Amino acid sequence: MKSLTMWARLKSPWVLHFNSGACNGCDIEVVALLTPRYDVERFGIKLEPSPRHADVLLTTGVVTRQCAERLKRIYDQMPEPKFVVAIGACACSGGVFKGNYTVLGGVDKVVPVNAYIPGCPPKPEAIIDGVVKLLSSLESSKPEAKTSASA
Amino acid sequence: MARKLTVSPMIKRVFSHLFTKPATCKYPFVKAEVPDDFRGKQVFDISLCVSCGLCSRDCPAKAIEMVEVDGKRRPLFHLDLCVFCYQCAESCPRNAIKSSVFFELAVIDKSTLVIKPESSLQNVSGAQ
Amino acid sequence: MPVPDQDSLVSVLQHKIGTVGNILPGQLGKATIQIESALNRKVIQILLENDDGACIIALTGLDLGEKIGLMYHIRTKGLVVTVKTEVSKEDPKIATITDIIPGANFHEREAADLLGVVFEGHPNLSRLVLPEDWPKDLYPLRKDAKLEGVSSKLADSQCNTQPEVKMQQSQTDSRLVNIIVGPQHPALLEPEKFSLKVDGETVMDVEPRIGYVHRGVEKAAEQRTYLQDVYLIERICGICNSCHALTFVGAVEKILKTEVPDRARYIRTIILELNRLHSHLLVLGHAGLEIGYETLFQYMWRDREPIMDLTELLTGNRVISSSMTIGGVRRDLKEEDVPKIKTQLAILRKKMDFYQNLYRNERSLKMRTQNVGILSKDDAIKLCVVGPVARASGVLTDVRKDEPYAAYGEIPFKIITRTEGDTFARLIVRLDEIDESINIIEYTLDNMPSGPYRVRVPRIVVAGEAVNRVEAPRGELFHYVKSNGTAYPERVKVRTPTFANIPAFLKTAIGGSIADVPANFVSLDPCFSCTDR
Amino acid sequence: MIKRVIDFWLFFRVLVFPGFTFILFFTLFCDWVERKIEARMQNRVGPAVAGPAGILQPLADLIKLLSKEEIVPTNAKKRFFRITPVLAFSIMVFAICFLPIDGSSAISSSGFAGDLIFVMALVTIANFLLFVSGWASSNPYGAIGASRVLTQFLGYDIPLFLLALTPAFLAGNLALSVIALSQYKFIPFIILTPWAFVLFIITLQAELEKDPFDIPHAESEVVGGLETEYGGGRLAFLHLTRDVQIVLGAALVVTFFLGGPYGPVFFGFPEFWYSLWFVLKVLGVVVLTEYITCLFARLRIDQVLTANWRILLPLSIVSLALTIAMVTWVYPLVI
Repeated sequence: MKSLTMWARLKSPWVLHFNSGACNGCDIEVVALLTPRYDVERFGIKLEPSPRHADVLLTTGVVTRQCAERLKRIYDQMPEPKFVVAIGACACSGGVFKGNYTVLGGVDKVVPVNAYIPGCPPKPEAIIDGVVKLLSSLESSKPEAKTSASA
Repeated sequence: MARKLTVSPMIKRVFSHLFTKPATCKYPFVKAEVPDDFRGKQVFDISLCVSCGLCSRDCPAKAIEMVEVDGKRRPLFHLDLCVFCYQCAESCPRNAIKSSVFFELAVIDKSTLVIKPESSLQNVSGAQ
Repeated sequence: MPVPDQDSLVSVLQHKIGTVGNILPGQLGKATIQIESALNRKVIQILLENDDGACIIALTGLDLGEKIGLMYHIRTKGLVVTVKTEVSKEDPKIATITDIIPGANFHEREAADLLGVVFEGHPNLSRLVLPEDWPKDLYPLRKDAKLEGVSSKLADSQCNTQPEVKMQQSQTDSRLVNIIVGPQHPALLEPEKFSLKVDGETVMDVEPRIGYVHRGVEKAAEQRTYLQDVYLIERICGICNSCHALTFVGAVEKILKTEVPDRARYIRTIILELNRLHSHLLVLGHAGLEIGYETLFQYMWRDREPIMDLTELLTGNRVISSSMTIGGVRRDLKEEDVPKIKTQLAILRKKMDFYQNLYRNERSLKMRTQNVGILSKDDAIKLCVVGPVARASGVLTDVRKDEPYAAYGEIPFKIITRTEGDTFARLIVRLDEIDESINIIEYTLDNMPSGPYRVRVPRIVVAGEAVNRVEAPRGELFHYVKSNGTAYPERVKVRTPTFANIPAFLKTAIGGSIADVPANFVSLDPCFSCTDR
Repeated sequence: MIKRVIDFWLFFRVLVFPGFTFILFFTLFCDWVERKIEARMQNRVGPAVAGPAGILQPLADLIKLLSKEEIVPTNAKKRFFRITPVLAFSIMVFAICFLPIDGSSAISSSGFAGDLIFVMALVTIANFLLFVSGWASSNPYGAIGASRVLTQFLGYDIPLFLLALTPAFLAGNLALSVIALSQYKFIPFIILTPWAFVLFIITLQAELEKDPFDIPHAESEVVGGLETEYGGGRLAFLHLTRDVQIVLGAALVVTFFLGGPYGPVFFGFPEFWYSLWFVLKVLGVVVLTEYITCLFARLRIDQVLTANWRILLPLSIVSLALTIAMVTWVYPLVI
């Protein structure tokens, strides 16, 4: 039974995208994933409108002071087996904007992050590679260890 | 109002797509073809470096830090900060930093994104 | 539009304003008028009488030690005229000009937000760009602002588990329902908040709250060298990044008076037009997504991928091209790439016939976009809107024709305008501009000069100031750069096209039905990372 | 004391073959076909990883949703919030059991005279329960989405009923099985009244909330519609309700206009061939509705309502009148 739910979780990771202060270079690459050339629906990935439906939170952009609290709230609203993927140099660590007065730095300052995808912006294939690596890391590690990710 | 009955071209196009091959590249199973001067992960050659520090001074994201490696100051690359603009490769007087097309840099834990100078020698070969 | 020669405009200004302030022709655009702060309304009134098409481009504020300088950059007959005044730092008060030019509303609110200038008579001087919990009297763009301790405090306002929507009765009128389109919204790529007061189906009032993507780029630009600033300024907006880079680089080149080689100017034109192609295809597809036309979104973005591949081929990255640098371009155009570009553009041109046919014949698409959010021509001029939004309402404004930069002076192309001014017109203007851009690129490729593509430039920039304008896909992009003889710029002011276009959305949304808001909103092609900087 | 032998054959029919299990897996299969066709029409590949050619993708979605954490918002109406999705799903499946799937309906002796109206009523109740689930989640977007479901559904219910009367009138009986059977003996009603078929497909498009009448699921206006607050198992049931409604709509079209499950029988016992014909016909209708979905943009809510009251309702009355006229005067002469 445990392997069946794991198979189901790996085969249909529903995705929610939140831009907490990006230059929308990474956002158009995330949306480009849905288009015919990359088509992530092959892996069962669907872009979901509400945090309640999503398993994986794709965050792009440096966390600005105004967005930090929204990001935390959206992360809290997602049901339990949830993961966060930080896309782009801004989400990983603040990138070029690190040190500005409204910038808190990378996404891991607000929510625990499971996978980092560097690049400015990372190619859509690099984002797919990141999600595949995240999913395969869940498969290898035991189910209960997965959400206590490194803060 | 007698409007000319305009037939939307979509009717024919959508139906014809049922029989055309989908425009999807099967990425993880097929290697993505990338132009040869794509700005991927940079490759640092420690033998050419004269530790002048120009790269870390010019880096817009301050992603290069000069660290002591057996007596000499070498650049340490923070790939999570780096925006892959290759300004370091341009301002390096000895061309010690070269470009590569390696773009699959996704990692699970963040510490692997810090490329130390001496380890960068091995990953020159293991980069792809 | 015939470009008046310098003397006629300056002579008119000399004649009308000569007594009041001194005029320095040729500085900061066509002419600079230095006046007392009390006379700003009068001078702008005179400028308006001289040319009723005049509108404000930007309001630059800078910290001059014990005084705060304010510069109104006005566009008359396609050219830039700067009105310079100064206000004391202790009580920075100046009269507002929003009643003369309604388009200046946002500009004044931003100057008040970042520099602490008080505009008397301004209808609503509330926070525009800075977060709500920002300390009251701390103005980031002032030189003496202490900013270190502030950024670490994480504001923890009330945190309830409801998704970001509150539906409560507005205080003023019980019938009005207040719907907030929250920062996290599946249809919008970026966070911004609009609270709409709705009476039944019609929208009574729209209150925008932007600033979620405010990363303080203008302050950061003062702490980096010019070389690093090119990469920072370029990342203000991912979609029109080469335009930002070229505007900044062009301004610095004006200060340094460097002569950019022809080949570099032609390569810059190609990269800009590729950027316009991919931006227009992006918004036309995104419009499909907003009005529920999933198939159109998928087809448009599929046909956009070859353009991204071309950008990647030329510059090394699909989106952030990083190809502009002070003094030219970073990479040369290789000979074997030219045929690849030509074949891809030929394919795209053939595909555009299908989309032209679709946009003009698809009944449900026309039902959703025609007569939605109509912006009349004089509203467009009064609100100082730019780019396709202005051209769709019949306003003839295009920086490529008014003040040619890069290689646009030598390339024959026509400006596309329409008169309806509704969502349908704005989308069709962009659709036709795609064909125009393909022609430009092909013309540029055909007579591409040979020679160097880059010129050495000193690291220390001589003291001076310059303004520069570029026609970004969304409209006229304006940069003001002031240098003080060191390797760090004194002040960099960026005014992006969406910043000027948002008032148009506020005006057209009020009175329309709430079901029209998404279509009207996407036809604006809003880019909030541009607006917030 | 009623002595009733437990009829295992009835259990098998209700629970396994034409009953619950078959309907559930057929719904998942139809959902897969729909996603694949929609992807192929948009020049994409569609689900391809879960099982061969992604056929287990809906099953994977279902199991994953069932295994997720259940969140009940604080100020939601707890009782309604928990039970309405499951109730809506079960009513919808109960409605399908009345349709003749393999020659006779799932509950074998259930075909009574007015079961056409009974099935329509069940669908109305199920949709009303969807409204209640949206209202119970006490989320502003949920309330807006729920009220849109109601306005659209009640608007399109009347033309649907009128158009459903056409085949009943042709067969002269309100029983579904009789309607299907009479078409088998005679000719499918689509040939007799093609206009009713076209109108029924358009009304069905509005029933199933597919483009161009896709208001309740409009992401740009109403974030998640009535599903915004639901997550995990309840969301799975809401999605299943929508998919079963698509299968039910297609099955209604098949029963009314395409001759129900009946078709040429080649060898072996007829039930197998009847259910095969039923599956093929339903898939045909599902593909047709999916094709229409990909063709149009979403209309505004006021355009949808005017389309319903000003165009569709009068047209359905005219089509009924035309049918009556044709049947009483023209057809007797021809046939």
